[in-house]
Amino acid sequence: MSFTAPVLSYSLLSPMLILLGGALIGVLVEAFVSKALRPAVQLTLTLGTLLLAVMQLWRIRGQQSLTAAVGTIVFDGPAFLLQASILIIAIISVFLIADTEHFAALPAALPGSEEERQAVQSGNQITEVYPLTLFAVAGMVMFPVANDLITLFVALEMLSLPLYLMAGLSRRRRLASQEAALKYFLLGAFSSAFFLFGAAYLYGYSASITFAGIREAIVGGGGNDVLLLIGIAFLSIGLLFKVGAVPFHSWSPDVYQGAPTPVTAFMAAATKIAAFGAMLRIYYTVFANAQWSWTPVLSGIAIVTMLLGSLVAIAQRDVKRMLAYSSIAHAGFLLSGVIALNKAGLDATIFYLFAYGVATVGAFAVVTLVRDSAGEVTDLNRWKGLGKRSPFAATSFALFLLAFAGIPLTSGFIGKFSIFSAAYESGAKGVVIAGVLSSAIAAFFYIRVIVLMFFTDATEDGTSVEIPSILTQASVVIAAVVTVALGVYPAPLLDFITNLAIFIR
Amino acid sequence: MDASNYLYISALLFTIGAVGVVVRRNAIVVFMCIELMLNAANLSFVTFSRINGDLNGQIMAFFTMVVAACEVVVGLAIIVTIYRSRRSASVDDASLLKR
Amino acid sequence: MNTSQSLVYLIALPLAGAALLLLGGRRTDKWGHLLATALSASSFGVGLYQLSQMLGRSTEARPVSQKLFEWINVGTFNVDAGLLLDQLSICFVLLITGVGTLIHVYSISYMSHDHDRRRFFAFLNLFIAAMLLLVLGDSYLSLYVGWEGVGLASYLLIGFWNQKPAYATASKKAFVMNRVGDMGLSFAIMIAFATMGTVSFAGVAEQVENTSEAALTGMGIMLLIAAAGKSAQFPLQAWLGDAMAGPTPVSALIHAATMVTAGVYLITRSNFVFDAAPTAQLLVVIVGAITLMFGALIGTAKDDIKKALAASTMSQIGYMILAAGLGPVGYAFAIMHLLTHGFFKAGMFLGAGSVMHGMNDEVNMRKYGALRKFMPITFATFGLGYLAILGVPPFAGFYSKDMIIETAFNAGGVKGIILGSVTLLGAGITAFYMTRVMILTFTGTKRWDEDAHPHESPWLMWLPMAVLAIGSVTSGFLLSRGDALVNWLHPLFEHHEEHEHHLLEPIVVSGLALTMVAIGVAIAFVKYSRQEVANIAPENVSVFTKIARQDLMQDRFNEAVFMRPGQALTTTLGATDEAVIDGTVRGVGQLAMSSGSALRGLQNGFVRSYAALILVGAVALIAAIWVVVQ
Amino acid sequence: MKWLTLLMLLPLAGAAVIAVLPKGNEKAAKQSALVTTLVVMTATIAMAVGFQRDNVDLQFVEKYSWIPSFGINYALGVDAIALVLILMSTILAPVVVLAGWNEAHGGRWSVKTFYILILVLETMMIGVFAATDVFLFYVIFEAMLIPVYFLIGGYGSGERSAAAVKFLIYSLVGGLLMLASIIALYVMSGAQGGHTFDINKLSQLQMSSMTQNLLFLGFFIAFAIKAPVWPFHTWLPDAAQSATPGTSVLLLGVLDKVGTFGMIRYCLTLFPEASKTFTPVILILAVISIVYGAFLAISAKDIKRLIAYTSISHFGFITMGIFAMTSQGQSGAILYMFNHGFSTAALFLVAGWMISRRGSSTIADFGGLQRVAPVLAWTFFLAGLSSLALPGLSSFVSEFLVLVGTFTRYPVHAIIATFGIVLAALYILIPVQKALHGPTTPGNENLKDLNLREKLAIAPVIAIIVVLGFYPSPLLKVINPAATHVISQMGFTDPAPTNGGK
Amino acid sequence: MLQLALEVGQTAKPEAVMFWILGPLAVVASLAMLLVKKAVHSAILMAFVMVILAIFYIAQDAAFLGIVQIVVYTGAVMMLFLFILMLVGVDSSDSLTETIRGLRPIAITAAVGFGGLMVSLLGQATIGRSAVGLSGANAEGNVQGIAKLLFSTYVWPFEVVSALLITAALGAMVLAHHQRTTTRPTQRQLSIDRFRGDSLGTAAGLPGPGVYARHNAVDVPALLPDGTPAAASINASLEARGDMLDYKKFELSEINTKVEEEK
Repeated sequence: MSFTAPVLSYSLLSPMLILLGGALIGVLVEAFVSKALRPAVQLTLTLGTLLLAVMQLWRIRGQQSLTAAVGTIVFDGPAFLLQASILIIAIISVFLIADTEHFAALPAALPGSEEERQAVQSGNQITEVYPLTLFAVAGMVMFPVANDLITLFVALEMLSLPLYLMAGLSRRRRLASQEAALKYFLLGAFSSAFFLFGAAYLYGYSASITFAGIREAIVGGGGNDVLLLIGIAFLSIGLLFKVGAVPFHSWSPDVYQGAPTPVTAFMAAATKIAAFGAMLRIYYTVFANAQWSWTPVLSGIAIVTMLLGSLVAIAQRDVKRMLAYSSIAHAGFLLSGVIALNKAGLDATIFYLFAYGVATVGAFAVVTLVRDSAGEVTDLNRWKGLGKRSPFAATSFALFLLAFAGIPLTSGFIGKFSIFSAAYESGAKGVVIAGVLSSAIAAFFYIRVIVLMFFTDATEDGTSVEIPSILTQASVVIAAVVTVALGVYPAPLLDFITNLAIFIR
Repeated sequence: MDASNYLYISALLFTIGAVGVVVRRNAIVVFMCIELMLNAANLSFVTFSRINGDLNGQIMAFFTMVVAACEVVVGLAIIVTIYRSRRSASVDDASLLKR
Repeated sequence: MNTSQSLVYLIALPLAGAALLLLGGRRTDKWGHLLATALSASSFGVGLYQLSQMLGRSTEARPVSQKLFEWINVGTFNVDAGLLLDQLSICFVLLITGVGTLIHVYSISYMSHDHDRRRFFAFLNLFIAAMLLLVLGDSYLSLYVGWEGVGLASYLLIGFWNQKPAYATASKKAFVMNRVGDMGLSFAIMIAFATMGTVSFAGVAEQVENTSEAALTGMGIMLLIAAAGKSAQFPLQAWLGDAMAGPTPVSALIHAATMVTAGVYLITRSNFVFDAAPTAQLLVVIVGAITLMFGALIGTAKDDIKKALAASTMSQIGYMILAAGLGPVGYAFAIMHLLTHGFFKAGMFLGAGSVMHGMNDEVNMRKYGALRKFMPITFATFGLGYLAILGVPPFAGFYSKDMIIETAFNAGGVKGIILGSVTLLGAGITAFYMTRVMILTFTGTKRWDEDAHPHESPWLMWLPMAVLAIGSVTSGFLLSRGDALVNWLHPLFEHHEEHEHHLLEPIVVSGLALTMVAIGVAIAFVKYSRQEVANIAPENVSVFTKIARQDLMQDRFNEAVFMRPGQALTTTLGATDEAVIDGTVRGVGQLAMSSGSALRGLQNGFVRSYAALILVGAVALIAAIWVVVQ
Repeated sequence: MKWLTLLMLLPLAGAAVIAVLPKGNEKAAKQSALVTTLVVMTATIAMAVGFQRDNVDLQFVEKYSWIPSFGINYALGVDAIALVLILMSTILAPVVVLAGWNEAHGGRWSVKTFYILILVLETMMIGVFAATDVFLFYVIFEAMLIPVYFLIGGYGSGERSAAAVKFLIYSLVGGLLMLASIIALYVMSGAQGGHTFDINKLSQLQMSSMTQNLLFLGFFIAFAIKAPVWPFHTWLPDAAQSATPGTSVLLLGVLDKVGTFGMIRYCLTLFPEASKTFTPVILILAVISIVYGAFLAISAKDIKRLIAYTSISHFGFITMGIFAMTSQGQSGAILYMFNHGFSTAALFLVAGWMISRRGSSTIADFGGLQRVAPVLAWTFFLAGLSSLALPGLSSFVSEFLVLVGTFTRYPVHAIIATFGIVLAALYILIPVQKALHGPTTPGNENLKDLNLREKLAIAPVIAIIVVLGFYPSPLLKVINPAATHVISQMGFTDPAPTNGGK
Repeated sequence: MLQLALEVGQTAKPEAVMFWILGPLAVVASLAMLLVKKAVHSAILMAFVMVILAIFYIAQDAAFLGIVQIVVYTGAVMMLFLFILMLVGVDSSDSLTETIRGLRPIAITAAVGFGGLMVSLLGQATIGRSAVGLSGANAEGNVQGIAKLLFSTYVWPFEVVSALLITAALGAMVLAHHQRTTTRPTQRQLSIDRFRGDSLGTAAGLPGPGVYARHNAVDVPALLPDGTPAAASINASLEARGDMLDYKKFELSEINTKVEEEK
């Protein structure tokens, strides 16, 4: 029996290895570093790991068009862009996570118990969120570079499991938080089963588990289309679930609301990039030649997603839920970039993902600032008059909302324009029209929030804005600056994306 | 015998699992139904592996099992946590977050 | 054509006065009225100078023009700000500035107690300027500027005492009804431009022969509407009675002598259009005839001295319009009547003002009586005007009115007979109501209010009255001597070959007219001099009188046909805008909101429902595949 | 010299100066704003002097690559139409600042913020008319909603936030429709020789008539909402009622002009065929706007709403002139845009002073103002006369040109529209009578007359109204070549005199 | 049925026999899993299905997977399930009546639709090639074949899975581990607390349950000398769970608890 040692191309794997290594060190820190030191050590470690990963990623950007780890990983331009986006967003998100005020002092303690009270008093912190975050980030950066179904599935679970856990760690409203974790977990596992079932049929269709093999089978066209169609359909369910497309969206409002806000921010921004990254790769390379089969369905889903997300968002009273529905609507917009299936669509989707991700983290960061004595205030009615009490928070939140609404001079507008024009170019006019229509609806509720903040007088209920740490403030500022910069002068980034974003098949 | 018969079994088990998720209230049973779905998918993998004469399907099934094991750990931890707070393992009781 | 650089001063002088007085504010209170009068007089002087120049030139060379600047110049639509002074406009210039100056003088005294006398004089100057622009403009568009300008001045002056709501309403009514007429003028200009490519008088005159009769008829009708609006002719006559709300000098100047005759000017000026559009011309005659009778009938029932005079004005302008509608033969007589009427009617209005001045601004003639002794000068000047309007020879009205009646009979056929009869009847009714005014005011018993102390007006007031009285006596004779005016205006009007077949000899017409006048006077004498006049208008009168008192239902008609439906429409549109248009928009918003709320119900909080939704989605996908595969 | 960029930067610089001023120093903020706007005005006039009026090409052209991957340029340039409107905007800006010296005080935020918003808005007003890249135009078109939104919602009165939202939603919906059309144009340009937003290149695109019609509608509805044309008008009365007078002047005087400007610059240029197809419908809408706006103005109880409704009527005239496709109509419409800016400004500013003195904007609350505050009253009256297009005042020239230009091609529309002038007399004279005439009603006895600052602010506006009424030809000479150019680009020539069919 | 029997008879190879016996059994068992009330029964049925699947794997030349299925899945994972079931309450049973309106019809329709459509589609899915069989791939043995792939081609995901396992462990720790937030009291401290406490009654330790009572079960409170029940004698956690019997019914009512003070 012969066995040749596999060639892994470590340099291409290095960002992921760094992340995993950082996470493992984090676990060890949990075990060996004294409690008092842990928060600082973990934060430093996590940020260091992420920065290191970014630097390493930057160094290897030229080595694109390569596969690594015996073909299970592919590293090309889009891969670099998506991984970089995820890492940058992760860094901003970690700024928020660093404010441990959001996390339960002792998740094992019963909500409201004496034990919990003591844990809070003693200033206990669950620093485990840092390694969990790093694990999730590792899964996310692996998701869009996976080159076969096995790696894809492992990455999917890798990014999901830590998020399931982290969703349940909120300090306030713990029952709701745990419920969010349960829902996210059950539905996530449910959708994973669909994903897996689809993968099985794709394997059955093509006799191959690698993307290249499946693609060849589709191009060759020898196989049985029924198997292919079932495979595409079920695999898509798994992916659409992750991006929160209708009708696979129902987890996201509940989970966004229940999860600790930093986790929501991280999850909303980074997961979306990862999942759309994977979708782009799969639909643009693997399924590209079966376009006839999935574009109509995906268009329908995109239209329904945009409209439902926008419509239901109007009726929301909770800012986090509203942002969740807005993120559903944005999933619809992003899907139109997937449907476009052209170079412009790819560029636009990547740009949109980054711009939207940054704005999302910024928006949730502002949410973490608005508090009363019992923690965050997410009831929109209590956001009244925020503009007066905290021009900083209100103005930046308004900016992010305007970006979501796609108002010119914000990144959202450039994103929306580029993605719709790409979709239009590919002939998906219906999607574009629905997109425009739902943008109009969406504008309505974004503006409503701005009205609440700026034009409504505050009710005296103790809601105030605290800037708990320089890090949170920094994340808001960074997000705002990026949002404006990408709206005013997006050319460098767009050019950068255009030059890099070419899938190798 | 025709290997595709296994596919029918697999599809049926998957369906039953999916329905189980919808109709059962006990979180643990719901979770078991999901496991049933994963197992059904695995059966498909193994069957296709045989049809295709290719071991990759079995590898995938193997990975599924491992990943499912991790999922079980995390899932059961979450369920236990919820049970401890609510004294109930019914998924219907966890419906604070809505609308 | 000759050019003259001084035409602009005709307008510029009074305009400068208006601007100076309005912008100068209270600082000019002390001397503003003098300045305004002086400027008006100097404008008259310029007019006289122009006349003398004109007289010195040959007939063909008499018109002069002045191009001021390029005004509106777009594509083929080229209108310069240009002035034109010809034989027709010089008549008006002199009338306007002459009578205008007299009225300025009169007002110095009449308005001396008014807080806002300066403003009054500013408006008077503004009016003079606008009116001069109206008659001097060399195109319909320039005329239009003056046309609306006098409308504005009239509005300002009628509403001069606008702190009284009724007066403010009267001024608004006048402006709005004038605007209806103005709209006609707009249409006429548009038709001219669309069909002939020009809006200047010269251009249109040149193009008339190349233009279809239909277009010219349309334009003619529109001009007639414009004239009707400005000259208070049927059916746009209703504003004139209310316009008496203004100070009496205003009524004399604007609503008797000058502005209301602008319609006659317009029709005369557009003679080339009407000559080529017989239908329009016929309509002019009809409108003139109707208004003639209309005004006369109203005049018989009015107790307000100014309103009676206003009705008379309406009727007299009816004569002019009728004459203008009779074609080339009538234009000159229309203008002649216009000029004579300018004198005697202005004089009578000033007389009325003088009476009111002495009677604490009382206007109800039933509260006058026997004023002859107390106001001899007023009585004399008014009486001369009275004789003139009656058409008693040799007073001015005799010459002009007689000519019109004669020309009406000569129009030929049934038309001639009808028109002749109407004009004759009108003369009779005129005699009746003017005699009524004379009797009620100056003779009979005193029916004064207790605090009335009638007295003669100061010289500044009676002097203009006297001058105008002289005019009423002599102007007719002077203008008709040797057909002076007819010959003067002759080059402007295209005369067809004389084919005068006199239906009645001139002397017969005069006889008939005088007979009618005598009958009218007699009836009035019997009715008002032989029996006591109640100082409150009796209620037990015939239906006819009641209707006449209400201006022949003109206001009720306008109210029922235009105002009420208009108000209803306005209210409905307001409600519609709110309910339907805005409602639709709000409805769309509501729909989005409520569908959002409804869809929100999907999110019921149960994880099993969510799973079911995913499952349903999956089933839908498979079903789609199944359909595709089949 | 990069005139246009300079013009856009000047207000921004002013805004920056105000931003760094110490917090309490409101007077300095006001003065800085006034100085800035005056400087901009001067600069604009200086630029206008160098304009070659017989040259129909764009002038003062600037072009820099902005987003090369989409073919987007920062491209500026003005033709006569844009120049005139920029001139109008920059003249109005100091007037508004001076006239509304105290109007920022009732606001939700500081006086400083108010002037920063005004100056930012001024930059955008210049930019929106100067942009020659469709994308740049759209960006500014949408972005300028934001300062206006905050100006209405933050400094207005009454239901200000509702009105601001209504304004914003309407505009955004229109803007999004336009965005869809712009995307389609962009994509088509990509298919026909490379992505571009250059308006000249876009106007040469080949497209089916169906496509052209749809894209035209996208643009037109956006502009019709902005203008506003019936039935897209209901936001305007609310916005005008709630906004401060100064904001209303900028809103009705300048922002709404973007709508009619856009119709000329974009609808006609980009979609000549579709413009012809839709002309009958648009003309009907325009005529309805004229009459409908007038009727609503007659029934209006609130003075600001009244002015808003009169504007709807006036925008009907402008729209009608644009689509009449005659040189008179086109020139008239462009001149109308300019004139309407000033006549509305006069009305709004004076109405604003009346309201701020009386503390009410209901017409019925006034009465006999002419006795109490004659200068105020007469200024209002004059502004009203300008609004009803009295000959001798500027609006007359433009209104008459529009009517005459329309009549030569569409006599019926012109005739119905002409009825608007009677209605105009009513809607101006009714409030004049109620507010200025009659006895002085209780509550109005002590109203103060205009002070020096207010007189200084209104004087140039009145002067422009009067001077341009008698002597519009300098402006017309600038406008005419551009208007004729637009018409000839569309393949139209003025109808020759018909001689009535003879 | 007859048709089926014929087919079974004709193709009476061992695998077919096995399939036609176990296949229906698996379906029935999994259906039963949905229908039984008690969770623990469901778990047993689940394990049963898993074992059948393991047999299927082995029958399909996937011996390694079959064994792993039994060892890891049935053995470890299902045991974990059962363990948690024990923790949650082995007796707990679901009511099978549906409480969410309209869900059941939807579920049944979806199930029938899903299953029906899948079966219908599979019926049309001619694989396009006959089953290759794994004899080639398993030439070196199934375990060897898998190992070769696992440690060469799939070594990267294999490594990553290890990180996944750590994540799972870490997660379970976070949710379940009670960290001590206060320092553990020393013997000395405890002793001091006993004697310096509110009452001296605790100094000698708490009474055990059942003392002097009619029962000596752990949930029956002790009776104090005066006959009143001593609440402190019951374990606090029983009390918290509500498993303590009502001590009032152990009160000896006829006893006069009043202590006569001696003068």
